Amino acid sequence: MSSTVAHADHGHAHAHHPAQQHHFDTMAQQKEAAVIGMWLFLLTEILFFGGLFVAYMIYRVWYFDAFAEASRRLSLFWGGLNTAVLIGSSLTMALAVRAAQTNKRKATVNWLILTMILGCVFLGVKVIEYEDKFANHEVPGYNFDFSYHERHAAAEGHAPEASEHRELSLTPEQLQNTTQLYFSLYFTMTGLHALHMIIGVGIMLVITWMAHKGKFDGVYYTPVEMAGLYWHFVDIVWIFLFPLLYLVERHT
Amino acid sequence: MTIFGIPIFPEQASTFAKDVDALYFFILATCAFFAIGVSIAVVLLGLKYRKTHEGQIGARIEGNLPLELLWSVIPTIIAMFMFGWGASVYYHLRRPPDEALHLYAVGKQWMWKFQHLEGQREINELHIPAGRPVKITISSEDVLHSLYFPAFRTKMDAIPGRYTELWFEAQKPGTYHIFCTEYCGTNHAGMIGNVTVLEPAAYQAWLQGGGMEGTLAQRGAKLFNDLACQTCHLDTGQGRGPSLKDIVGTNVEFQDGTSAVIDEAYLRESILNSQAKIVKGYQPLMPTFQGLVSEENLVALLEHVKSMSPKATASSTAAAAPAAATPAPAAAEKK
Amino acid sequence: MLDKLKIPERHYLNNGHGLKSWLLTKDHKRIAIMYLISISVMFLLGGLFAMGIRLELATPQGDFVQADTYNKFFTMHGVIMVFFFLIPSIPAVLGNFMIPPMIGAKDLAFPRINLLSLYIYWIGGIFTLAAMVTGGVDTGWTFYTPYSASASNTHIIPTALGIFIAGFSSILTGLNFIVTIHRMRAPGMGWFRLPLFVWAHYATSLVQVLGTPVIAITIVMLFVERAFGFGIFDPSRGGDPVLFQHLFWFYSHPAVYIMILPALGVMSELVSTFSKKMIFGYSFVAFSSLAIAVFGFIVWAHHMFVAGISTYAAMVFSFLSFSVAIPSAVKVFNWTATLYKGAISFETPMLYAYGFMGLFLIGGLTGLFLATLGMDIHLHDTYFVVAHFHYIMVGGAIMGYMGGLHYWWPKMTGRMYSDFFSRISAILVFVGFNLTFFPQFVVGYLGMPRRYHSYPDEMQVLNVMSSAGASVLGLGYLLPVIYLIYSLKKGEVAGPNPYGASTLEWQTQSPPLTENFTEVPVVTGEPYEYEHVVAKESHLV
Amino acid sequence: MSDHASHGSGHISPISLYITIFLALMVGTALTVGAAFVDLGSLNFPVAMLIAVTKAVLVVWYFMHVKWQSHLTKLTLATGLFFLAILLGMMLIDYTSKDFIAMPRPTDAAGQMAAPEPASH
Repeated sequence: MSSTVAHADHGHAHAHHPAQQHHFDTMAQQKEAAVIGMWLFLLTEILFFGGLFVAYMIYRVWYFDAFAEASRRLSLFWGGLNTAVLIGSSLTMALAVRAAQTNKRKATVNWLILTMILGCVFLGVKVIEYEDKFANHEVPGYNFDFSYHERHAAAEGHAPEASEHRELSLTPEQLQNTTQLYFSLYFTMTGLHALHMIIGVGIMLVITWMAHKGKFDGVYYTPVEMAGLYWHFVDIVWIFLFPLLYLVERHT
Repeated sequence: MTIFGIPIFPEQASTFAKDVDALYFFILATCAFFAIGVSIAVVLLGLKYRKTHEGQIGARIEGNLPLELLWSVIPTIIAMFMFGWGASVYYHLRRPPDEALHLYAVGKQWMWKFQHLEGQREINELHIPAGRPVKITISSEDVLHSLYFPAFRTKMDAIPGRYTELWFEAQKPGTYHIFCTEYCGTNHAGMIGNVTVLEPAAYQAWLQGGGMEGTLAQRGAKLFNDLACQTCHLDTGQGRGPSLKDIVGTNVEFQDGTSAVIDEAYLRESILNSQAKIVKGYQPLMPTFQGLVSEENLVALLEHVKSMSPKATASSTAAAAPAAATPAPAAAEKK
Repeated sequence: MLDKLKIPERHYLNNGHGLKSWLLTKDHKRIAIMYLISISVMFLLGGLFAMGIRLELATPQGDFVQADTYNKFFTMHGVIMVFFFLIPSIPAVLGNFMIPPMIGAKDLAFPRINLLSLYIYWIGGIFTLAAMVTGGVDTGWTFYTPYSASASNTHIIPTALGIFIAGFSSILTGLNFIVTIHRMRAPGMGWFRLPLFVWAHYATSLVQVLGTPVIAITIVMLFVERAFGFGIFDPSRGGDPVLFQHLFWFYSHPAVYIMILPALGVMSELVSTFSKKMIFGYSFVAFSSLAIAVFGFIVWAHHMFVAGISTYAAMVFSFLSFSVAIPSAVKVFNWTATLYKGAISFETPMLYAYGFMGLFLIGGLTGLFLATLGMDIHLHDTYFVVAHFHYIMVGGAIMGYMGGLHYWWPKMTGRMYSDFFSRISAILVFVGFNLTFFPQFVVGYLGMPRRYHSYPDEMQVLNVMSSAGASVLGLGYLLPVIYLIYSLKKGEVAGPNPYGASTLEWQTQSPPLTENFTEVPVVTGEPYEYEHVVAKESHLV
Repeated sequence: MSDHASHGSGHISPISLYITIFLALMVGTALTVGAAFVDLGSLNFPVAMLIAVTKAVLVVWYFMHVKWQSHLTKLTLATGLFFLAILLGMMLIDYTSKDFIAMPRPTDAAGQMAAPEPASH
């Protein structure tokens, strides 16, 4: 590394963008750094959820019948609706980033607000679903009783659904235990996903405020883009969670 | 094997021991060759090429591809050889022969319970015949444990909810360590025992009931050892449990502030339901022996404990005899 | 020439005074100094627990402390040393300080995230220390289920949360390094002109970014199981306790490389600088770091050979485990070859480098015993394993850390430490270390299980040797605290390049300016060329 | 400065592209649900995953602009997927080759060591 220091100071040669930090030479360098940094962060997120998927994968293979049985307790309507809502929010987020790229302040703010609203709708639906689980004694470690639903239906005088007469290879005790395993994973996975959504909405609140204040322009809109990447990632996690949790085996 | 009185090598008491030790010496020799070789090279180079004057710099050598390949390929070959040898020993270790004598071991905080198919039950003690393969199926009642016989060079984890197994063929009669090697809580270090390798004839004799019964108290003393009571209840009072010397008839204070006079009923409760009354200053570590100690054995144990308090019991020998007989109805009440 | 040396008027240490100028700084060098202080405190704490362990094991009976206290000692020792000392040690202190000047950058790519990582580390530390103060935790640093999930009644949740939080600090540091190395290099600083220390940190950062999230999610699953009664690993509900071990070691085996890879990087710098010679086989040394990082992810189940994994899986993982040996061997051979025809001088950092070579050799080679299937069955969870990983983590990582700290101390502070005492300390550490841990190989082969509060009488002699060695080792570690602090005020002024090193960080003043260089450097030469450095050399021992 | 916007992550896609992707994702969702109600035997799970992966690729490629990003970004993403594959795949080595014996839970925790029949492999 000899004969190295030479007079070549690019950094101060031309005018700086106000958002440029002193240790970067150009805005392009700064932005590239941010994009790579964000992707590396998403990399950790992939492996974070990856650990959960491993646990899910193994137990699903071990206890497929229980998983199929428990998965039927989830509402396809709410799950499907939420998938649509989240995909919609991904679209609005992509449009928000596009508006920021083209330096349309008002549109950026509006798309961001719409994304947040859709995010909140998703969380609201999740609350409804969780409430249903509490009411049906399907919360592991709290009031878990897998047969409650069936007994409750019988007590109310409803004819039990056809699906509940399926022949199962599991004893009631095994079913109780292994469906509890399913619901433990269900709550952990959807709970962590919802936590990511809440954090995402929080980040977007800040970004929206910044956009409203006119902090971004066609050159500097990195925060909007980063929030977009994060939001799309959360969407992708749900794209996998939906079939894994709601659609284990619906055809019998 | 010892050097200057320091043990450096465990006994070779099973057929595996020789296989594993041969592998050990091979790896040791390989490693010593490289460790000593590189160390000597580094020291000699350091001495030979010591900087002699200010401003001196080293020769410009960027590298040498054939050399790099050489010292990548040679370790690879050695490593693959090591893997192959190790894998073959392992394969042998994991394949119990069909004719193996079958035993069960259950790990429980903090003891090993062994059961022979013939019906014998042992705690922290294991008797096996020499010269015959023994297969042990292992399970756990609570957390992870690991059954380890250093003299046989084998171990296996005990996993709750699952059976695992190990096998060995002991060769040398004698008594060797049993350890738990998977950390299992407070008294992990107390989860130890002895495996006694007997000549086949002696093993048969042991199976038949193993010699003289002795008096009740003597039998109790043996049980006291077999149940590993003595590992905690040291006479010195420094064990994990209180000393049992000269306690009968004395007043004892409990952790919740109450107190009681030590009599047979109290001793019985302390054995069967050990968490009920904890002596002040001690941890509730003692496992319950409900279901582990038969009524006969319980009486024998009580007799043994009382024999440790000669003064208190000498004056009331007459009273003790009927008292010892009372547990039977008491047990019926509990159920 | 020596008498002309002065501490420069402006440098990063006097650019702003007061607590606020430190706590709100974005300067990677100040953050590194704060990390240095934090991890030193943690090292001291972890060392105290180690002292408790060695005192207890001086006698076979469990007579110094109660069994549960002893269990808390080794657990807290492990947790603090692994998660709060070793993992941040070289990256967060030396890497943080040196990577930007080494590649000719003004700072890391994300200075605010760098500061954030320090705060996260502190918060994690507070959680874990709070758990310790309120009663501690007794599961061992491995937190194996179901003991940790249900049986133990100690403070597992705050401890695990502390580790979870500190994990994010590690992730952010790694992320920052990767982006910095990719995007912040000075003009002319190509990938093959990077100092090997930087290469090693690149590999380390990959492990941090890819491995740490897996331990994070494992802790989350342990948390929901313990806190809410969810059943994920609980065997009584059909869960698999061995799955926890799989997930745990998926991170915790590569975590060993988070500790050792930076130390290997330090070694490359030391060996080259103190033999005034270009490193032998630069690209092999550079790529072996990456190889170790990648191979590190496919060998984890060798921690589980007796944990009930299938025979087939054990063979696959044993086979793969040997793959790590090759790049490690390549590194050692290349350092040895670097010495050939060098101009070798034995300043303190080089003494540490020599010590490292010896200890890393033993640590690495004993790893072969444990990777070999038939052998590991006997050695698993005995003191042999304890000795092996201490040779790697203490003999390797901490020797590397100490060597690096001594090497860059004049750069960080502008002053030299006592030559005499630092040599004494390096020798004490080496001797004390071997005395402490070598007997543990023997006692391990005898069959002494790890985490034992008491042990059979015949093993006492070896344990007493170990305890005696530990006191020498402790002294060796305490000495630097004294002479390094002393050097801050009274040390001889070092000048920009006291060792005549060739890498870029030595071409700026000591201590450096906040922006590291007065002008953006343009790199024109290969790394480790000493031909032009000689003239600037100003301090020779 | 505006020349930066024309390359790298600064690519501006037409709104119609985003709408198309959105519609494709919705169709994908409908397909997943539909496929779950058809008995495809052992193919149900692969089909569901195939659709999910396709949807994820669309989001990554267009919504997240990876299509227009530098090689480094693509490499970063590939690295993540590679290590995720290691995590899932290597874990399966053990779980697919496991020869352990399922054990009924003993109900009497009192220490009754009911000796079960030796397991047949």
